[in-house]
Amino acid sequence: MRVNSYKLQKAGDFWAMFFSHRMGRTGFLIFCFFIFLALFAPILRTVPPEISGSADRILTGPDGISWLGTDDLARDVWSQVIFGSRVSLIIGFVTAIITVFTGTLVGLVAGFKGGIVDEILMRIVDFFMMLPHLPLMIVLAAVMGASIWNIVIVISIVSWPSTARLVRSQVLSLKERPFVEAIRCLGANDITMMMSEILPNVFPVMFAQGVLMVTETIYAESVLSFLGLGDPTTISWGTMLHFCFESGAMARSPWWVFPPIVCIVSLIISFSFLGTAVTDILTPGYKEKMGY
Amino acid sequence: MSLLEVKNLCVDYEMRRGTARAVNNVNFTLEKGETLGLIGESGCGKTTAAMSILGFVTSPGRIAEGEVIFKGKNLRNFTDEQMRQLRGMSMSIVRQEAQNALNPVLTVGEQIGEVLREHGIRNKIDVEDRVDSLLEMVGISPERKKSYPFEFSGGMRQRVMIALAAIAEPELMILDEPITGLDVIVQRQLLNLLNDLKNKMNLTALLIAHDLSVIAEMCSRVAVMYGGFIVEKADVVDLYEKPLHPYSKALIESYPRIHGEKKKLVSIPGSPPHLLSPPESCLFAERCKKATEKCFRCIPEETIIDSRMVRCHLYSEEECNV
Amino acid sequence: MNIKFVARKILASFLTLLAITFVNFAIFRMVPGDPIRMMFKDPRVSIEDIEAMKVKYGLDKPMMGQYINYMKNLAKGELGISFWQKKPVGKVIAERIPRTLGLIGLSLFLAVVIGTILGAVAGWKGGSKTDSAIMGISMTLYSVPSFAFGILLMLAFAYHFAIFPLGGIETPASGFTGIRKIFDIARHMVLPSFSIVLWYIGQYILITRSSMKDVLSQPYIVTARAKGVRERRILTRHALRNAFLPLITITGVNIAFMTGGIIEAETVFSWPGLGRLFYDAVMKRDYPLLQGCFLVFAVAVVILNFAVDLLYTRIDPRVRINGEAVNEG
Amino acid sequence: MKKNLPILKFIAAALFIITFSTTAFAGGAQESGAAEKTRLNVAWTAGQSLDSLIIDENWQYLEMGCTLWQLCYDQLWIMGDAESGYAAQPMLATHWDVSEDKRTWTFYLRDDAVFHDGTPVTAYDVEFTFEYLPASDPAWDMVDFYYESMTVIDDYTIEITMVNPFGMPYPPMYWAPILPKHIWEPYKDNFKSYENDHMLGSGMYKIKEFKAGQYVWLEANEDYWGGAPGVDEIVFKIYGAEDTRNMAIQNGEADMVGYLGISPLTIEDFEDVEGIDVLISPDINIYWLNFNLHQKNGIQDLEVRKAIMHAVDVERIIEMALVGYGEPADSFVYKELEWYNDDITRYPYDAARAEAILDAAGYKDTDGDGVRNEKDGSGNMSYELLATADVSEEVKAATIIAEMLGDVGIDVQLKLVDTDTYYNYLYTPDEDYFDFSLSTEGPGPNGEWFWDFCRGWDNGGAGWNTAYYSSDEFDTAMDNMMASNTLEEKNMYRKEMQKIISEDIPYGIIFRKEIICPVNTAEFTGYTATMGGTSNWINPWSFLNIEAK
Amino acid sequence: MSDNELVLKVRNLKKYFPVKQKEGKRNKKAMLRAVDGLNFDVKRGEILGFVGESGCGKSTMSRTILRLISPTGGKVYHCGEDIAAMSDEEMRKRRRSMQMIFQDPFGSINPRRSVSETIRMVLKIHKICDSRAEEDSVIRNILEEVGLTPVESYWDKFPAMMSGGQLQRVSMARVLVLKPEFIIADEPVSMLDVSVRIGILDLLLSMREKHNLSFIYITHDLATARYVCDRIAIMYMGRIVETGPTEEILGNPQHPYTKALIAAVPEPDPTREINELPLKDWTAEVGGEDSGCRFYPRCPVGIDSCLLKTPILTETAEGHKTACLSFDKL
Repeated sequence: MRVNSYKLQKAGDFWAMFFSHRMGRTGFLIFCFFIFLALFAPILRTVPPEISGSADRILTGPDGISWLGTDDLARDVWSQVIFGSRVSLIIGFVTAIITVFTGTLVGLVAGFKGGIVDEILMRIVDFFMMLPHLPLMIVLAAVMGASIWNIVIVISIVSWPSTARLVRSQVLSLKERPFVEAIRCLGANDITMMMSEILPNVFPVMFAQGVLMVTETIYAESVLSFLGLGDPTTISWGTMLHFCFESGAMARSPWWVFPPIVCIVSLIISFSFLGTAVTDILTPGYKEKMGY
Repeated sequence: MSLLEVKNLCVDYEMRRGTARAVNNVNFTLEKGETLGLIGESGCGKTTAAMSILGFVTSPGRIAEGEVIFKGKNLRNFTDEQMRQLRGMSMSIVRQEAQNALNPVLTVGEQIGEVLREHGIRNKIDVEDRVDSLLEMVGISPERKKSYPFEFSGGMRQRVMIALAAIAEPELMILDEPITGLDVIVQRQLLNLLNDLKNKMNLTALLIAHDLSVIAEMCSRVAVMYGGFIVEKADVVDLYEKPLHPYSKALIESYPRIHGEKKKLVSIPGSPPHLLSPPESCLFAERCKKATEKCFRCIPEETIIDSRMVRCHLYSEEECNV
Repeated sequence: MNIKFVARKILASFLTLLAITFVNFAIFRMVPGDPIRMMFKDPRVSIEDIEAMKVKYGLDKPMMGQYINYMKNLAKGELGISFWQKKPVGKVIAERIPRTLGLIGLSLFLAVVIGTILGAVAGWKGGSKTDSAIMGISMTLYSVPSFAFGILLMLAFAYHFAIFPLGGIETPASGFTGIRKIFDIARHMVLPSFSIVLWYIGQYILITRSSMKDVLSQPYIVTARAKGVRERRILTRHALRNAFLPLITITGVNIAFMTGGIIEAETVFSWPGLGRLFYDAVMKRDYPLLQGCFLVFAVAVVILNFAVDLLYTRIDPRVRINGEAVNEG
Repeated sequence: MKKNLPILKFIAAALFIITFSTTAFAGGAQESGAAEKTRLNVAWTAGQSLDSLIIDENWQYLEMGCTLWQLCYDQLWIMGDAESGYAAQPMLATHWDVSEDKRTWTFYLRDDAVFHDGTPVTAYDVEFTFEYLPASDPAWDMVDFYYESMTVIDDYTIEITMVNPFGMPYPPMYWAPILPKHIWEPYKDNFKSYENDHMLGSGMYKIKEFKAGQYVWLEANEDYWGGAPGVDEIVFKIYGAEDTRNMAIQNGEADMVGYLGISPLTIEDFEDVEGIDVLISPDINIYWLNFNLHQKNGIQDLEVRKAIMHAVDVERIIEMALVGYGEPADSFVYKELEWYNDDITRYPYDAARAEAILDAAGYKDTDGDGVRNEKDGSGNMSYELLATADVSEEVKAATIIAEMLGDVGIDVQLKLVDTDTYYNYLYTPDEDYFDFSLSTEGPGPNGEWFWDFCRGWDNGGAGWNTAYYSSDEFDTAMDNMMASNTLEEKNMYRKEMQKIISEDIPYGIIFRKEIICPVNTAEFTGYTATMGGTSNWINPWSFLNIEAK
Repeated sequence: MSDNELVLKVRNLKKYFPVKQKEGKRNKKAMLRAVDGLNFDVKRGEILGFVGESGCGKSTMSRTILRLISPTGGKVYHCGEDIAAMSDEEMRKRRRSMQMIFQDPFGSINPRRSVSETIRMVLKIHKICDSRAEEDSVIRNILEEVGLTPVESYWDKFPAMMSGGQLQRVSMARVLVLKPEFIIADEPVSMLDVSVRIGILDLLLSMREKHNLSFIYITHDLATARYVCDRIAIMYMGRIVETGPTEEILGNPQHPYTKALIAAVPEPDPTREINELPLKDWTAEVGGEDSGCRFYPRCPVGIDSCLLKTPILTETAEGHKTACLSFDKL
């Protein structure tokens, strides 16, 4: 297999641009930090996060034993935070994959097929976009019961349409691009055209949308948990907050309330930064402007 | 005194992999009432050169060297506000018809009149009168000034652009490929319109084109650009009859015509140079049939032959000292 | 205004509303367990009582019959009786709407004004330090959940400094009237509206900035500069107006999303509006009320979207004249 | 850059003005507007607040509901405070007689009581109330009101004959608002159709203003037969969450908490606050493990239940979940009551013994995954523990219980749901939504109704019997208890019933909380703490006794 | 002439699009007759030029011929076979011999594929080669043939790194690798720099020589049409107004529109006089009237009957046909 030097250069350019993009760099570093936390949580933790401690360590501030203090069952906040990052990242990614996959499929088919298929699919999409998101999530979460996977489903239900709409508009404009017509003219069938010509060109949008979905999911999980509709049996940042609010001791235990908030905010920021950086880089003209 | 004098203009684009010199040591003057054509292929730096006259060089580009002297004053020393005063009033530009050169949400009349209003002519009636007469001049019924750009066809929009550029009767008008991308008959009409205006207003114009024919019909003098350099500068007729630079010659020979005898045309092999880290040699050398060993060694200097300027080793005596 | 365009929009909105009523109806029939059972706190309630209740709430009929019934009642403006409050849902909601409108109106107004101005400045000064600063702030604001803002604001300004009240819409049992009452309400509005505003500002800055940057790269901006138009005028007349167009569209799309902020803020600050009502209804599993609130939210979104479309036609001549939105990418 | 500065300045200025003006004007207004009237501010959390004044089950089950009606209406008699030993205290009825068979009760009403509109309270109002109130709402349909006939003897005398013998230590007809007949007459078939905006009764307070979800403003009934109350106004303020409510007390917005008290975690926050005292009293509620005997698994096995009881370290639960503010409990009957049976079977914490019991009963970890298997080897001993997710202490207690049972090899899955779903599941044990649950109720000093928890479903039980427990022995004892006429006899059966439950463990009673109530003692005095705190459904005394200093 | 000699036979080809037309304040539904009754043949080895301005229907025509869009009416025969009658799969296979080169070299090649992959894709679609090695050699040969040498330096290049001329060669290679009989070249050089245009046109001509290919060369530029075409058809609003051998048309135009077109072409000759266009009113609004001559509103020699009678192509000289009533009259 020969090494394609142009491809390498292209990839190299991307990463160079990415790392010279201040937001991209910052976002990536924060993101890596959380990935690190999540991957090595069992090593990094001090005690298992779900095990309650002794009564004299209830709500103790940060000290040598518990780096970030303890909660109202004397559980270690630091361990909860790092294990919580697993949950947040997993539901973020799973939701992103589900929504982006569904949205892309719908958008691709609608945009490519056009006509009545497009019309029907887009009416459905419009309808879903019109539904008030958080109320719908709340209602569904209330109806379906509290569990992490229900949250994933709930967020997916309300989030896929925006991806579908975006992908569709991309597909519509791609469909008009001469190279699609050219490949059709060269004898390609619909599947080939969709999969090998249009889909790869939709990747940037899918990526940006996926990143957005991760942030929305993390956000939504925290809001639902805050409202008491999260899954109280799984340790996530949202449920940490939930228990903190519920305990009534929020005002006097900042070490308990701030870590999950800081984590939520910084993970969302990191994804927003990543998204912005990638969108910037993929914007036509950016490459030239930055001199690549 | 010339109306415009461009001296040693160099425009650099700072790229990650080096600096690209889009405009390289460009010199030309523009006398009052004269039309100078600037011809070259895409990416040869002609638009950059024109835009730097107006002070529009945006990052990552910058004017590295040189002077732009307009009516005896170096524009490079002007403040932003001074440049603004100049634009629209003393110098204006008609750009290649792009879909969005006119603001989609403002009426055509508003956009034309704005030139005057922004330069201190506040009397409403005066402005409206002037807009009406200009529209009429470019062949648009004044009633249509209440229309929005999207209600016009491409040719009509370009007429609006011309009206907009001409309304303040500027001393210098830069025409940046004003008819490219339009239909043949519309092109012809616009060409005729521009020629009319030129005569009526005694315009001084810098016409940028990639097309010999347009230059031939409008300009008295022409400068040929290649790879950021002006490679030849001459009267239009002289150039056509006896091009000195091999590039000019090839350009003329490769241009198909509909009148006269059908000739076998000669194409120029290869493709235009990449301006990022170009070789220290004549940039045309690789495509030049007459290139000698010297051409691959050093950059030719400007040479004056019969009051024509050419930048080619064929005509220079001096030795290459590299 | 293009009548056909408006008519088409009205039809589309109507169809959406119809679909929403169906979803609204269906979701609450998916509830596991027995909603009627939940109405009775007393375990000794007899089967007869439950059956009687089912008849009362029309839950004994088959699904289709229930839906028709529901639509009939809806047409009459009846949303059922709240399980919890025992009052007609319509009445309960009607009382709350003005409060929420007031809160969201003020917040949106502040967010849009401040957000667009800052966003425009950032977009205008693209790449500068001002831009980076505004951008950094807005992304941070955008990333902080509304409720977290609310809690922080409350801890700071209502607890530690005690400048503002801890919650509610007015001082309880104050007996204030006239101007004092207005000031009292305004004072209660500050913290909740800021918790919403801060989040929206972030969003609006981001949207305006990118829209602005997009517009500024358009050839007509170069045209305007070449005409010698003053920079400030380019900003206000040429750039902002065009930048508003996608902003309006996105606002339309985002309205559905915005109902979230109001729920969070009203919950944190116990602002007795629709959001709080919705939250209470969820917590108490008061299904008729929940259904009613959800319907109101959905209808509000549809109406606001419709209003946004109309606004769009006012601002964009292309839509006004042709009746077709020009795709702004 | 420079040109845009004015915009930023403008924004900053606008924000400043908004903030400043609203603060200055309204803040100032509030202080100067304070009336010379004494006002007690009571802080409630939204979950306990009343959203309408319509008479419904919320008057019984919602703490704010029962507080409000107890203040606005009079009852025939009320339960005394802790000092009086929770003895019956006269209210509308100045005294009462009972026949030999303890079935016919005659109440003699005071003649000086008037409703807020000036109409006198007569025996006809009492008759009306008891005739139609229980019929109107299943929640009022209680043993206390199972009468055979009612006779109005004269305006101020009423004779009521009960279906069952009734008495010891309390008369019947407890805990119902005496409604004005002249107002409710038109709505007698459905009380819920009357909006009842003013709660017009004969109580010592009147509703001045009611704003759903915001506040209730009560003013003193100056014409109250017992004399005007000690404060002129009471305002029940509703706060969104416990934190906010606590802050309100700390910064002086409120003088006492309405009900349930504060979380023990936050008690330190109040200790240093000047003018605030913290009153601690035992809770009225008792916590137990509610075993679902309908489930076809190890839970049905008494040995398993015994092992579970041995495996649960109640002291640790109290330390962890309640920060020490609680005490172990082992019976439905409070320790301080006369008929508490000291001689019941107890299951002290002993994990080793628990394991031994399980081993002996054949629940062994046969597949080596760390979790014991069912006796017949049909899978793990993995049980769902149902608890409400809405109460922090209960979540914590359930978490710790799960941990402890995990230590003896029983895998416990927490099933934390909202309160309504919780009760929906709990009240239908036959649907097997749970294996066992952490439950709580408050029997009150008059705990007669509480035995319904154990009466078999086939024997007139159901309803409260959320353990799906059935024991002929118990049902017989209960019947005997109901039929007995003397306190001694009753107590004998009551003790027997406690014994039976402690042996069968359908309910594994574990602990009782303490209620912590911060109160403003700088301005007010007279707070009356009984079991359950300064204010709850058996205790309107604080509001009756409080006086401004 | 046998059908086999006629690579393409087009008979009464029509393509209408529904459009909204403004009539006063109201929108009226109407048909845009983009292609309205075309008849022509293309012989083997012939280059037929279609010249017209934007909107004259020439692109619609080419897409209709290749069945990228279905015609409203009329027939297209490829080597005597009606392509409308073919199934989709047959048509897909038939595309091997009917190909198209697009105007925009930057847009018509997927930016995510390198040069070799672009061509390999085509080979894969038609399963032309059995092995990757065979593919490689085919690609190498075709790249050499279109003048992209040395092949190695182009092999892995992406479109973004190439000039328009090079890309247009790639798209020609992509088409030629299928060994088609007939190619529609839709303004193949209009987006290229002047200096490389002739190179592409020469390549086109040499391919014709080498493989006896037939071309339809679509352009708005009479000068390049003259350079490559054997015959020319002038199109105006969906109809052919004049057709004939290239030199005949340019030297002896009959139709007023053709005359105007020729007059409008700017010449690179500074000595030439600039003359006014022989047109009545170019800015006049023109609709697609069903009957009558569509050029009438702009025609300097139009008469009243032009409004009523649709002119048909009439032979005026050997192979030279014109559709004009005023010409009839003459």
